[in-house]
Amino acid sequence: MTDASAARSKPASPLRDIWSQFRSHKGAVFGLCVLGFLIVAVLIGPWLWVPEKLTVAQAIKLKNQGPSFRFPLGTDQLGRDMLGRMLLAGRISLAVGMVAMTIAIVFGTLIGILAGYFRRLDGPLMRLADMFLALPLIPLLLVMVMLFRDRIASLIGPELGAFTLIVCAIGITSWMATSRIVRGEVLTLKEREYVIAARSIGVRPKRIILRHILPNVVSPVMVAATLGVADAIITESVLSFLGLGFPPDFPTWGRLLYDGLQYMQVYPERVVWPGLAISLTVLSVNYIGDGLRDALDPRIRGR
Amino acid sequence: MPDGALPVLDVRGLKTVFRTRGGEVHAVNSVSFMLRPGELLGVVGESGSGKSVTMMSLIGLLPSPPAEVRAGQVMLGDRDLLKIGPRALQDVRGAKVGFVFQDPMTSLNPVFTVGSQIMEPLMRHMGMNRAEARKRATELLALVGIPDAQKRLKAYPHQFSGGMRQRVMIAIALACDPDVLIADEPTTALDVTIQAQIIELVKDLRQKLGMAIIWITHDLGVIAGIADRVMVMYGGQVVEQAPVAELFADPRHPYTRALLKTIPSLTGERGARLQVIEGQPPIMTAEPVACPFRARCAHAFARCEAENPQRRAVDDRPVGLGHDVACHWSPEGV
Amino acid sequence: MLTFTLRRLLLAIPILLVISLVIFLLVDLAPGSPMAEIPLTVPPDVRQKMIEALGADQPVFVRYLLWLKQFFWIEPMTLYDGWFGTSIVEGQQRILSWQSRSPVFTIIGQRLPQTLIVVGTAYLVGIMIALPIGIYSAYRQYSFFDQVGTLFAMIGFSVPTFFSGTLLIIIFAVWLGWFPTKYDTMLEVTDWQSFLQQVKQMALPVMTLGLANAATISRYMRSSMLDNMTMDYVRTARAKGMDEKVVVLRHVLRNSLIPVVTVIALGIPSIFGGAIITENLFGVNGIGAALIGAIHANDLPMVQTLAFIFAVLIVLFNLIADILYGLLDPRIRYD
Amino acid sequence: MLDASPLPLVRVRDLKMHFPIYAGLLRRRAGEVKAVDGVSFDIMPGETLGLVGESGCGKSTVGRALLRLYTPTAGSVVIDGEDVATLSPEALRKKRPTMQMVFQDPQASLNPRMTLAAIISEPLDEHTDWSGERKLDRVHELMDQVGLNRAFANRYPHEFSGGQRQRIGIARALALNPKFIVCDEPIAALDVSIQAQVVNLLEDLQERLGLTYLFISHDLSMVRHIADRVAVMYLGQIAELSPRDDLYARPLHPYAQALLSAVPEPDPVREATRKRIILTGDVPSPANPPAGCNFCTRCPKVFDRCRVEEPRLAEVEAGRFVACHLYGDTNKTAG
Amino acid sequence: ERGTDGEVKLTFPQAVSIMNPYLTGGTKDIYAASMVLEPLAGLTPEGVLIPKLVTEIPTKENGGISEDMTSITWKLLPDLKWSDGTAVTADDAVFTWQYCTDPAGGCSQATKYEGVASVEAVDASTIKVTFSGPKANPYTAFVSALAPLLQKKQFEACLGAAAPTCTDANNMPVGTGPFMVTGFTVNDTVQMAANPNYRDPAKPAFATAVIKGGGDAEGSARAVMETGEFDYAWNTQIPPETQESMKAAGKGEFVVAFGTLVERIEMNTTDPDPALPEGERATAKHPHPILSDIKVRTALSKAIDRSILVEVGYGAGGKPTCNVIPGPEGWASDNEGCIAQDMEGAKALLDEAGWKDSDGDGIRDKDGKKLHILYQTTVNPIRQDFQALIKDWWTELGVDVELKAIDPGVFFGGDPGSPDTFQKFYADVEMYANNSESPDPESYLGQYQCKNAPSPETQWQGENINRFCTPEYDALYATLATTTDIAARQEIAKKLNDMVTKDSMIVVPLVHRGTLSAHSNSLGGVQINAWDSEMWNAADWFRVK
Ligand SMILES: Nc1ncnc2c1ncn2[C@@H]1O[C@H](COP(=O)(O)OP(=O)(O)OP(=O)(O)O)[C@@H](O)[C@H]1O
Ligand SMILES: Nc1ncnc2c1ncn2[C@@H]1O[C@H](COP(=O)(O)OP(=O)(O)OP(=O)(O)O)[C@@H](O)[C@H]1O
Ligand SMILES: [Mg+2]
Ligand SMILES: [Mg+2]
Repeated sequence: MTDASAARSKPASPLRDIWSQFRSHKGAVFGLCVLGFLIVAVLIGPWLWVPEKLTVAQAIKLKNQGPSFRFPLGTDQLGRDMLGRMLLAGRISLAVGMVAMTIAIVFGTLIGILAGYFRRLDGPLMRLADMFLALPLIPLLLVMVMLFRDRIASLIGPELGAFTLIVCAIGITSWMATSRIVRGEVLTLKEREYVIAARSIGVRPKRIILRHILPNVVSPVMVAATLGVADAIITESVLSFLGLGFPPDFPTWGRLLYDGLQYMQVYPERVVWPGLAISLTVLSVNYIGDGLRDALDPRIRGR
Repeated sequence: MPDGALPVLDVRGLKTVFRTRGGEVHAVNSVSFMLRPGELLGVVGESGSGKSVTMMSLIGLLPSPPAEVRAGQVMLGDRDLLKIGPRALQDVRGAKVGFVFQDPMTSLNPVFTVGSQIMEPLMRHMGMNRAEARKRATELLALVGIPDAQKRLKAYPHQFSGGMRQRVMIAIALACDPDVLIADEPTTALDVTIQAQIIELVKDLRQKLGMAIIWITHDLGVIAGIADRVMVMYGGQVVEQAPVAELFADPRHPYTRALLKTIPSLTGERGARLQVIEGQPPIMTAEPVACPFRARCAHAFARCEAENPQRRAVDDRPVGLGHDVACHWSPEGV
Repeated sequence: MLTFTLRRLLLAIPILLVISLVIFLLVDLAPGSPMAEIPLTVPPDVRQKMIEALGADQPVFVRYLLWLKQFFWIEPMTLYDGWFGTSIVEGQQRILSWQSRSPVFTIIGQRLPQTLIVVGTAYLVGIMIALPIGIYSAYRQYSFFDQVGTLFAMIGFSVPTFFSGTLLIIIFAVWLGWFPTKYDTMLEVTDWQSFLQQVKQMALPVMTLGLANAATISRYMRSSMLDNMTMDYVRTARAKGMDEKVVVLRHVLRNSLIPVVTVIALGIPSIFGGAIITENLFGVNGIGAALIGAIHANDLPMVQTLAFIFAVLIVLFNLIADILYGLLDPRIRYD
Repeated sequence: MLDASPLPLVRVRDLKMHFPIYAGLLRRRAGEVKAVDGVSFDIMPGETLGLVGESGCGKSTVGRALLRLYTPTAGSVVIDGEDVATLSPEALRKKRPTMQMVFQDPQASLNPRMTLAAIISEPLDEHTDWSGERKLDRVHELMDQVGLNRAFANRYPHEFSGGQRQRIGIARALALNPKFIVCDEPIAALDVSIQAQVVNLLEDLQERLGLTYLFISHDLSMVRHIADRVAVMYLGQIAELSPRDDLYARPLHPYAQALLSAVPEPDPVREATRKRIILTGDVPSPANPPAGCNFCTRCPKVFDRCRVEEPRLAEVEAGRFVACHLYGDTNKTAG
Repeated sequence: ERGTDGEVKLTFPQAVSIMNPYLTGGTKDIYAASMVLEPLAGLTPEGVLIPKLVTEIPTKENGGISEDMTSITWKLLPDLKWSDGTAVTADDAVFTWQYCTDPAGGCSQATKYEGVASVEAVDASTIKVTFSGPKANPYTAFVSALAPLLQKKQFEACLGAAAPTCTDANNMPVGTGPFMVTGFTVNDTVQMAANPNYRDPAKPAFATAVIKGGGDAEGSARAVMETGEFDYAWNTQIPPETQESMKAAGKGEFVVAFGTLVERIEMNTTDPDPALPEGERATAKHPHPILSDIKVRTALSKAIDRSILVEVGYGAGGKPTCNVIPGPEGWASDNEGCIAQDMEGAKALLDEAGWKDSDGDGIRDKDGKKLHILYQTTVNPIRQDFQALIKDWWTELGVDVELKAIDPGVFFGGDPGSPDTFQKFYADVEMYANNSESPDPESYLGQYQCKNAPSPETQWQGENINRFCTPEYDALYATLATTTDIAARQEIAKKLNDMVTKDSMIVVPLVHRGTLSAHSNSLGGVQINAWDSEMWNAADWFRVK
């Protein structure tokens, strides 16, 4: 039973532990599969599924078709293949959702931690958050786009420029909730004895934050992240709708959804596909978040 | 203590396991003991020896999953608590069996007043209305020695010191005049002057109310002061059980013997070094087939590897009532 | 507690002033002009005249100072005059909407009731749906119910209201014909009949918003419950022999509600802010619809005023959330 | 004794740690919790000073202020020639390996998300540039030293019983071979067989490495075993500071007398006959200590002078310092 | 019989902000106001003047217009009353003119009174409008829903700078129309009741009327066509497919009014290259490197199949056109050359112009410069469909097309600080719709004069978006302004139309758009009108029993 002279055990890689717990979370695996499928689909899909090249006249004759072998998801009001458009749209939407969410989360967590950990920064940073919360979003985005679109576009091209701008715009207007939650957690964590213990060892604030505080704010951040993806994808569609988003010939799920609304009654599948894609993304991110949260918490992992 | 009185609590062959990622943890293995009316049973044993798990298993307080009570019988009067189902168990908890936990800081609900937390079981089990319950709660607070009880009912737990909170816990446990009071290290988190107050209180209450008490502790000093009988646990098993004086005078199990030697005394000779029990507590990942203490035991021999010793009586009193020990070795020779 | 509140209120004043300036500059910097909706047939010189008549050609700071004066002096005094029949600020220009030339506060006054009724009801309905779902999901974590609840919440997040609203219209108004699609703001509730009608016309917007609200709040509720479920005092409550119902619905819930209530309080400004898309979709003439209309029409005084009021509410409800926390959690006392 | 011996390793003079209470509109200081109010003592190299006293009397605060986990309000803490109380952050960090702490609450002082190995090697990560291999060796060595099975290296704190957790904390404190360790009730949650191991271990280490301890505990029998001198604290001040044997044989201060009589003896016969001094009431609030002697509210031997005049810690017998009016005015004072 | 048909309910996708057409440019406001306020004369769906508050339309023949075309005299109907019961007099007209021409008032209909030297009340019922010179089209002041009569009594205190502060008057003006305002909620609802003093005692048939605003075109259409909550929905621009499905519900019908609204592509004759310094970018200083060549412009036009655009975007609500002035009859040129798509011809033209795909990447180039076109328009689902289709065609031609869509508030906002306004035209081509507000297109055609080109000097104001500038056009336009004979005017207008379209391809008209509205089957008497308010004959509306 007891074997004091046990051969020295290598520290098990925490990643492997986390992974094995993650794997045992059915929802998380489901989420990972779905999200993985979506990502793979939009990444390599456009190469695998090359829609027929049709002239406008031909395409128009095929408009608003239901799903068929030729057009697995049907066609839109201009006779464009929906599958092809969904795949292209997914690339942008997924990228926007993930990147903008990441920006918001990173930003929010950073500010939350700084505010919670360093007393002096607390007041100013939280007032900043208040201010951002109170700012009217749409004029803010309009101003940002007006000021920076051309400049960024001339640097890195219109599409990438639009992407950068949108992602940043969404990111920096949605970090506040995260930062508040994180700050609250940090304030209590900071007084925990293990944090004091770390201080007594002389651990630098940076490492205290990274090792002791950050892992413990993961779970609220995960919730925020889940919401963030959905929010970002939808905000992107609103931006496109206001003409602030991508060039109009770049489909995104949000835009397809919005466009499809007009046809919802006649051709419901037009909204079903993008709606489904967005929901699936959000759902899978949520489940992954759940799984990750459990996997990162050794107390739960033990079960 | 009338030896022949029927036990209020009779536990037989209790087995509890935890299902964990690393396999099952057999935290409690075939634990049997009985508790007679008015008796104070002290339970000592190493940290992790299964004291808390045993007691919580009795009245279904372990979260399931991961815990699972595998086998056994817990007779409270003539009912088997493991069989009566969750509803009936609720009627037992708090009413027939009171529980006091170790950490008074976190064991009280921070958002309810002390009074309402004491009144809750009164209204639940005794069918009292608010006014009656409040009256009784005031009495209880006074009983556990909190002055100005009437006013203190309205206070919140954070406004009480640790000792006072533990008194509140005791008041809650005593509220419905339980037959059995289980105190799981009730004074460990407190310091000595307060511990002394609490111990005096419990002694006092026991005299007044006459219930049976199970008192879990690390502190053999505390046991010596209050217990009638002592049960020593090791590795999820009961290794020795005896009336308190006999145990201190004539410990039979090597673990008990070692334990008694490790304690520094306040008044006696001050040795240069404390006696220690070498080695490590066992990892209980499988059903034990050998003696759990064998690795640390000075007297271990071949049989200890092969067979998990059964409890046997040291004298002619039956196992569980007199002095018994679970060991293949005996001081008189095998 | 009182001094704490006062202190926070005092501190809020400079912050709000900064916010108002930032909002003003932002709104002003934003491209677009109040003339965008004027038909192209109107020639430039006429447009120029119209802009001058609006005062929109003044420098930003002049307009900002004027707005400050109007907001903090003329408008409150107008209210005062209205109540006491005095005429302190009679004849002084109030904040006028560029779009409709009506005083902004009159418009807000007209619209606030609709927003409060519809969005507020939706918020309540959302909370009422969310709490039980959140509680039960946490109590039976990973159960079928929990999974369905999660699914429901996720759909609530991921479906934009322009989509769910339209879907509800098609199902309930077009196919089933149960509810109207346009909110009649002129309806006065006088009897049972008109009350029913009011309920009917609120049904769709309330459902649309309620779904979205319920989704968020139920998540918070669930995670807060989960946090508290493993606390020691829960074990104590069980040891006292309390029913599972009492343990969960009294002990755990009361503790779990503390953060949730503050989250709910933080969401209240959005009730006043209205639900932009939903209000627009169903023709509820609330604040949200006013804001989006004003933004589209570049009605700066309206946008500025609404945005600022919104900022005030956010700051205020942050304070309220803090105070609530203190009231609900006996461990916290503001000195 | 204080001035006769070589230079002390730790020299505390008039240490005060007041936690401010803020109140009012502008968050003015409204008062203070006098957690530690003028404490002076020396600890010789290789010596163990026991610090005992009731809960909340400021023992932990003394310990933490010594290590500059709190910045003291007043006083000096000279450790190994440097005044820790005023050191710059970077110098302090460099200094940390010399002085370590073992914490009171084994559950709370371990990060639930770190494995045992990670926890123990954290000081090594911070202060050494050893290879992973070497650190692991050291971790295993430390685990052996404190009696933890090497197989546990990759477990998490929650997987251990209370006692095992505390050994992790001790191992962590030992990792950098400190000179001075503040043990803040390190054995409170350990079971006796382990207590003995740990105490022996601490003693061994002291012998081998010449460690110096401040040993905070309420287990007076263990303090008797391990400490050379013992300070009895009450309400932020030292009531009695005596060599061990003198104190246990004949406590002078009434509080020390009550404390010693409260300790249970592991002997049923003696326990049954022993007379205890049971104090009544609780410790007064350190934010509002009584006038005169701190102990006057609970003292069985209180007389009038105690209520008006604060007694000073004075040497009443050789090496024995007591703060009590019972022992009259003495010429020499500590510190 | 007046007031026997209960309530008529209208819904507008944009809500009514104000009921005073002189303080707003919004069509929604003007249409709503037209149910209350009336001009002296209106226009029929055919674009013919009809008397409203006057006994007859003044002409040279009946002596209402002076021989030299410098004055026009209107005679009010006898016994005409405002809805508050007071008499309508010539003073009201004089006041209305003063009101709109006050320089501090910011009157949005000031052009209606342009060239008016004075308005006099000859007697209580005779109004004489004198022009500063001969006026070829004297029917602007007090004509159509844009220039109705205001009551002097009500607006007397609202002249000039005070105009916007008269909230009550602006929201609830007293008028002569079939209805009067009883309740007004800004940007939401207008409640009206039949005017008890309306001149025809039998009208209106409805006792009350409500205009509910807000939502979108689709929602408005649905409320009439599918749920039947409303009787009339204005401006229900929705895709043809949805139109069909809504029609199938059988509750109402769509009606279209064809005015002169033309969806067009404007070609930039100046160089919008961002590399050019601000102040020179998109000005006449730098001619457009690609589009200056008429062959390219023609090729781009030829590549477009306008019937597909109509089918996709408008259905019954649009017709392919090659003219900027597509109506009314008589004013429209018969130019139809662009209707048939001619891809081969377009390719040939580009070849001819020297644009060849020399490197085989599918994009034509010339002198090392790619044929790249930035094509902007506003955010609008139909426009985005058009962009997609046209991009396809142009790509087939070998043109590299970059699309951009801009918020209409910014695009049409005219903010000189924004790079995205249609006047700045920082793109190669842009698409939007424009129309002439009156059947006589004189002022509309005036846009294309050289002097109207937006430039930094004019703060980028001006309607000549393309910076089109030829002396011939300006000269011909000058003759139009002095020609009074209708037939001659029509000839000139057609010529001017051709000059900017088929002759120069500066403007590439795509679709002649109608405004699509919907009314329920139970609402009778609706006659859709493109030249005046759609509610021009609300007095005649009735409930179909
Ligand atoms: N939730 C759990 N999951 C897995 N193992 C557990 C759990 N709870 C307890 N155990 C294991 O059960 C065994 C008995 O634990 P128990 O808490 O009863 O010990 P104890 O005797 O009360 O110790 P202490 O004196 O430290 O309180 C220990 O080995 C412990 O590791
Ligand atoms: N950070 C703090 N802020 C305010 N007051 C504090 C703080 N830390 C401790 N105190 C107060 O200082 C006093 C002394 O606390 P301390 O923790 O030192 O007591 P202790 O003797 O260690 O008690 P225990 O035996 O319970 O650990 C207490 O009254 C406590 O409330
Ligand atoms: Mg235990
Ligand atoms: Mg302490």
